[in-house]
Amino acid sequence: MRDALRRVSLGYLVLAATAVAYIVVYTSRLGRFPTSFDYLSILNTTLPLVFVAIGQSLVVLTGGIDLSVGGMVSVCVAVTATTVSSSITWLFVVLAIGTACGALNGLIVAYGRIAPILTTLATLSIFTGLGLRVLPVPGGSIPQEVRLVLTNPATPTGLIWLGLAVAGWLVLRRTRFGMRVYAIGSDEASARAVGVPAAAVKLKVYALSGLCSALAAVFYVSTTTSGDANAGNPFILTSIASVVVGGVAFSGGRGSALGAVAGAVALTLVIDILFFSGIDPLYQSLFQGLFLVVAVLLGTVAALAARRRRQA
Amino acid sequence: MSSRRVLYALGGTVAVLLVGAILHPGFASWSSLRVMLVVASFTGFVAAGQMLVVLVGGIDLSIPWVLNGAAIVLTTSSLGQTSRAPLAILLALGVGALVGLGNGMGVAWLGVPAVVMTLGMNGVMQGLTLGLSKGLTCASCGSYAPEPLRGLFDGALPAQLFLWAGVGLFMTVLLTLTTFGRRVYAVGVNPRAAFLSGVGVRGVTVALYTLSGVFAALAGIALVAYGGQPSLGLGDPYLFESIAAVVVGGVSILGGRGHYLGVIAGSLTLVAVTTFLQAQRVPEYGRLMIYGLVILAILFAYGREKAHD
Amino acid sequence: MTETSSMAPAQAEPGSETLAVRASGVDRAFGGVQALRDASFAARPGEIHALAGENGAGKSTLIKVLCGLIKADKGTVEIFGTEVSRVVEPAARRRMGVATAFQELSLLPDLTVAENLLLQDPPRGRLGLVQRRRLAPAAEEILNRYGVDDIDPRATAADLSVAQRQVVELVRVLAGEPRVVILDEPTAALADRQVDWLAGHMRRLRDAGSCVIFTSHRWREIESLADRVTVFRNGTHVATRDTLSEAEAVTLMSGRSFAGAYPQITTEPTDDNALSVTNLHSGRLAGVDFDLRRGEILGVGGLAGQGQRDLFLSLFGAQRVRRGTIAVDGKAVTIRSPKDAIRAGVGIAYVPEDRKAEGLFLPLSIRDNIAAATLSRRATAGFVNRGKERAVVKSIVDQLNIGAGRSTNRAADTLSGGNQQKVVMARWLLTEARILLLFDVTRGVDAATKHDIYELVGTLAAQGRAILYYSSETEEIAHLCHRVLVLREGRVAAELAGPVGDAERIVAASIKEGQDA
Amino acid sequence: APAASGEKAGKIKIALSNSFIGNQWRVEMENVYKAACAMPPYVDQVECSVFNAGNDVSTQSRQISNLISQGVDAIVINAASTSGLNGVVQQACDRGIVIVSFDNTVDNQCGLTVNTDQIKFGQQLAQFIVDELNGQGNVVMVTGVAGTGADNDRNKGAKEVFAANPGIKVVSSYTGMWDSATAQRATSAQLPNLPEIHGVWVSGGTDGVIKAFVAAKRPMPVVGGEAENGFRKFMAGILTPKVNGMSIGQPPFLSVISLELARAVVKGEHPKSSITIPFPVATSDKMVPGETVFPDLPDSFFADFTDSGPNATVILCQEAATDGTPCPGKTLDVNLGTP
Ligand SMILES: Nc1ncnc2c1ncn2[C@@H]1O[C@H](COP(=O)(O)OP(=O)(O)OP(=O)(O)O)[C@@H](O)[C@H]1O
Ligand SMILES: Nc1ncnc2c1ncn2[C@@H]1O[C@H](COP(=O)(O)OP(=O)(O)OP(=O)(O)O)[C@@H](O)[C@H]1O
Ligand SMILES: [Mg+2]
Ligand SMILES: [Mg+2]
Repeated sequence: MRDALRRVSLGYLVLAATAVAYIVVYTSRLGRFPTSFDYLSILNTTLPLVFVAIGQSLVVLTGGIDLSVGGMVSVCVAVTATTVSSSITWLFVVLAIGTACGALNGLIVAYGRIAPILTTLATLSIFTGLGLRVLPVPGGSIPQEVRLVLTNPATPTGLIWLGLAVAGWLVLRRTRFGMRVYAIGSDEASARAVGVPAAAVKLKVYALSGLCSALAAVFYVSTTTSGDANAGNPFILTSIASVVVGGVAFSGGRGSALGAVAGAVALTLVIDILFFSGIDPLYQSLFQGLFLVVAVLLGTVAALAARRRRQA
Repeated sequence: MSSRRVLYALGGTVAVLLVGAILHPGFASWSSLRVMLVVASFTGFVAAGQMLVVLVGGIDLSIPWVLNGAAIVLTTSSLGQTSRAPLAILLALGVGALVGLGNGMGVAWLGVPAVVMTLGMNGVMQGLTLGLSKGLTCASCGSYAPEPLRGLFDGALPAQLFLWAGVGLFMTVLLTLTTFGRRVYAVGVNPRAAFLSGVGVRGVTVALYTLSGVFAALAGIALVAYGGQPSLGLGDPYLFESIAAVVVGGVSILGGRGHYLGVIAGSLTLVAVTTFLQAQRVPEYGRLMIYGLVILAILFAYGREKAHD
Repeated sequence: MTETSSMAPAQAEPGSETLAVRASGVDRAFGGVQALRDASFAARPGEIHALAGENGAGKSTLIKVLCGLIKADKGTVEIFGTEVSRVVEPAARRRMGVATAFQELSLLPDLTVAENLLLQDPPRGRLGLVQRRRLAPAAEEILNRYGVDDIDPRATAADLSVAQRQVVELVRVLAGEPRVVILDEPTAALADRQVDWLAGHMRRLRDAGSCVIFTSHRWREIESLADRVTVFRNGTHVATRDTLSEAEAVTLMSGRSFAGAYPQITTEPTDDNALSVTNLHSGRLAGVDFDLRRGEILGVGGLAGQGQRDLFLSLFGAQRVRRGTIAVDGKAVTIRSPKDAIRAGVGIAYVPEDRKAEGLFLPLSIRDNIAAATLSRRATAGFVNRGKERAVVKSIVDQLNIGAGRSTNRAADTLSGGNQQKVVMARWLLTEARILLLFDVTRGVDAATKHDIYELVGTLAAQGRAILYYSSETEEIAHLCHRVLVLREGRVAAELAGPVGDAERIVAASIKEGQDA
Repeated sequence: APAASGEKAGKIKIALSNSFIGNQWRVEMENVYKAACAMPPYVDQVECSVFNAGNDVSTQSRQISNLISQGVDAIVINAASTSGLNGVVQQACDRGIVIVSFDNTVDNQCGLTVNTDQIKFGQQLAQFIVDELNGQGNVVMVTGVAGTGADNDRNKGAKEVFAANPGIKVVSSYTGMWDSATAQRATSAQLPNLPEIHGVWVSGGTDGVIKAFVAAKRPMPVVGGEAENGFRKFMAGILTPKVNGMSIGQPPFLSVISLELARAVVKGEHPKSSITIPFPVATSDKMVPGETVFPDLPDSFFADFTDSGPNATVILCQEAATDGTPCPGKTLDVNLGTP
């Protein structure tokens, strides 16, 4: 338990730091503390990224990477926006589609033995094309009831879903499957040798990432109220950034999806911090880039210090 | 083993061209090939740098804005004058080198994962480029690339192709004939063993990222010479494209294996596929899907990892 | 059943009690390499069965086939009479009571000891969820049950020493109280005390009716432990015997015969100090002093994990030195990296124990591997002089008899383990280093190659090179070295004049405070 | 929440939320907005601010939410996705904030829009080509970024016109991604496989397409394209060969009109209604340096940052577009037309 805390501490630290900075910048700018409106809108806009980041972190924990999240989100956004208003049961079809897309990645990675980054680079293109086929022009809609249940702009229903996502992870972490995810990321060959069915686990992990992308898509359409076949693109790099800021090791085996959730929220707060600090828009990406590098740098320094302490 | 992959990559290119020629007469004519080679050369430059970092298990995501920044540096510092061209070229390449150096230091000395370091650096370069050129509206931003550079693309056998051949020669000599090349593969295959054999792993890594920056800048110079003037977003298409070209060229994404000859073939294959699909008037969604499927097919043909059992 | 018994292999006993494990007619190739050809093997319940053979004889491959990690190209595998040839899934074998400790340790580095031990069967509560809080206590209980009390179940596996990792791996296997236990070179990384511990458990399992199969390159262990021995050569079963003398075994394994196990040290060290170390602090080392003379083979002994590895790595610049001075030929030197150490003026070479992880570039050619540490010596303006390189590599390959005269263009991973180790040695000999740090270079090397290495070490010393020698086999240090330093808790606890001859003396000095120092 | 739009005593607060700034059009659009803000009447009446969102919908949502918190009176939006901001825009409307979106507009009906008619863009250029070719010839279509409303509308308008003229044959259609460099590469690659081309219809990246024709030494077709300065330089004969073409641009000053609309609505001087403005159109026979073409500015510059003529919607100076600085000694007069 103490171990687990130490491992994800980077994400929490960064989140805490950005939260403090956010409140400071906000209050100094507006002369009052953030209101429930602010918290609620942060929550609702971050939810899609939170889900993608959870899926991405699962994949990264096995030592892989999923670039196709962009495509999967796009497909699912397209299908959600075009179908769900006709019947809410389509929501489940969307989740099934996302899972199937992810499972396809998993099949290719686990049984086709093609490196994850390459597999998902190729399927990104395929899924993006698919999304464009389903929804050539932005549009579509989502029923108001769905919206009020998922991302109600007036009440924090989003908190429930965030809580469920966190709880889902905690449960997953406490299954044998969860332990196996870490085992594979730590050393796949050894994991196989001690009886971990690596291919099957990886298949499930990628499928889960697809499911997470589908959930993200549903929440995305719910916050924006309609769809766009290019909606998924920004999630590729932001989900990777969340995972990294959240302290999940790229080599796999270390970190936690909760860290990635913290990372996702922190990245959203950075947007707000930049907003309230009145930086010249032309220079904005410079600060975002610096934030990424510095956050991770602090993480490596902290890890080094921890190792020093352990060795001493 | 890895030279066999080069053959596969070349075979892939030939196959795509053949299919294209059969379904679309004239597709593989010299005039068509000539253009595809020129277009592929831009990818080829970028992919040269990407390949170098991939050889040591890294990746360079800062390519888009290094490329764009270098292109703008070239025109704004040369002001379109031939006499200032050499200096401007050096300056543009220098910018690329500097950013690459920064990437390399971050990865090798500070231990920041390559994905993060280069992604962050891309943002930094975007901010600096936009800010310093005031969104490409600065006084000298209307300058053209100096005339001699723009002549690179003229003629039946454009000078640009010789430039690409030069890059090919440089890469091949560097990687196969020099001690540096040997060290690159050693680091790519087993960094720990390389370190214990007295290879300056960090130095090699920094050098490779620096070279990657230089190649991205070179691509920026070539692109601005091709179009005459820079635009914003010039480098965007080259991020995923460079990675795709590297792997279609048979370079192992895990590092330590691959040759630039394969990457040349890979760049050409990608351009040929895109050109063919556009010529067939396949709609955008179909193009994206087929492009992805072709890459998958190529990966299945020769990009698979070893079986575990 | 009748079919398989009709093609009963040579070793199947006439009295047909049930066999625990049985493989017959097994073929297995890796790429072009035939690791097993028509291999047969059988072991009974209630016996300790040793599997002997040179490096590359196919022992590990057979074990991987038996435990379902890889599939046989041909042939059948039976566990307690049930044919399982088609099932490639270690978990399924495990359910049949087969547990395996692999030669390449299979601990998961990022997981804790507890997670490693309980990965397949963690304590679960309601809803079948893993009770993470109970992991460490449960693991501790298991470790204690097997008499292990110096390993923290909460520690991350990567932070353990090699010996500790081996112990955890073994406990993981033993803990299931399996009916078939397969141990692939379980003792290679263990100190003698731990070997005894393991032997006890192996005997206990046998007495309880389990079938215990193990491999080892140490004849002493096979002799003292095994009820029966099976010898493999070139992927094929050669013989299975109840008793076997060492000489006979070596002949069976290699098709050759050897004089004594250890060559006599015939030369004496000179009086010149090649290396002087004063008050060295690095990693676990807390102030080490010693001199190493030209022509001397200086052994480093002690229990595993007393700072031996730190000593070698820090002398080679691969690990940070906190304090202390290193002098070569009487001149103080600063060594910040292996590059500094290799530099001609200093001339230190380090041959690592773990050739796959720290020595070889497996996919690269033998030539590239051998040339790697001396590239710039044969280069003009950064360009490799290929002709010269080929000549130099050829001469060293011939000298060490690597790879039976085949092309040096072949990838290093096509070589057998012994040959791979020679490739690493060759790389370092090319540096013409005057100080050689040999760290457990015979680990997991077969008898024949070991013998070659002993002779080589002797020759190098005779040439006037200074050699620092560590081995996990104390026996080796006892016979091979002019002098032995015994490390304990990061300090030199004793210095024994050699050849010590008797490993017991080194062991005694490792344990006891301040003896004949 | 405090009703921020309550007191109208001081300056009114109007913010520009732009989806991204990665291309020249966006830069000019922001520049003319900033310039307008520094000119009367805005400099006295309006407190302006500008935000960019890296082409990411969720970033833009965050910014708009923050603007709501800040209590602005109006938000002028160029959206990262026409559909992606519906939710947050609704929340702004609910709080009485005036929303005006332009260019890539917001679908949500509670906001106002200022835009051009993209279908008409396609039609008008296509009709020009058809007329110049007398209804006979081979035409190439270079489209924009797939999946966006504008691309779709422009293509639709063009296809209608070409389909109505049986003598016109669309021999090829590929994307130029609204980017000159991409359009140039794609066109270069396609040309060897194409028969003689008489007309080119370009949704964006026009100068790149022309450069590809020049490099391939192909006869120059009639070109209908966007308002890139490079294209206009060819049309004016500043770059050779002189191109016969029509240039219609999505005008960057849409942001200024939106600013005016927002101001006027907040002040109650204009009814809450959307505006469609006509395109500034330029043809090869009427090119005026310093007005419709700018020899010293980059090819990628959009030459239609200002309207011209007696009925001009708004007249701006070059510094406004390049530097975002106010035009000397002028009160900005924006003609919103009659609602
Ligand atoms: N990892 C490997 N990959 C491919 N081929 C291998 C590998 N390891 C060994 N081989 C090949 O298998 C052959 C048989 O292996 P083996 O270990 O018996 O080697 P060997 O040539 O007999 O050497 P030695 O006599 O020194 O043991 C080797 O000669 C080598 O060519
Ligand atoms: N994964 C693999 N790929 C290629 N060749 C392999 C592989 N595993 C084993 N080999 C080769 O198969 C042969 C038999 O190897 P194996 O590991 O079974 O030998 P061993 O008897 O266990 O040797 P050692 O005593 O060194 O452990 C060797 O030549 C070895 O190099
Ligand atoms: Mg052999
Ligand atoms: Mg073995």
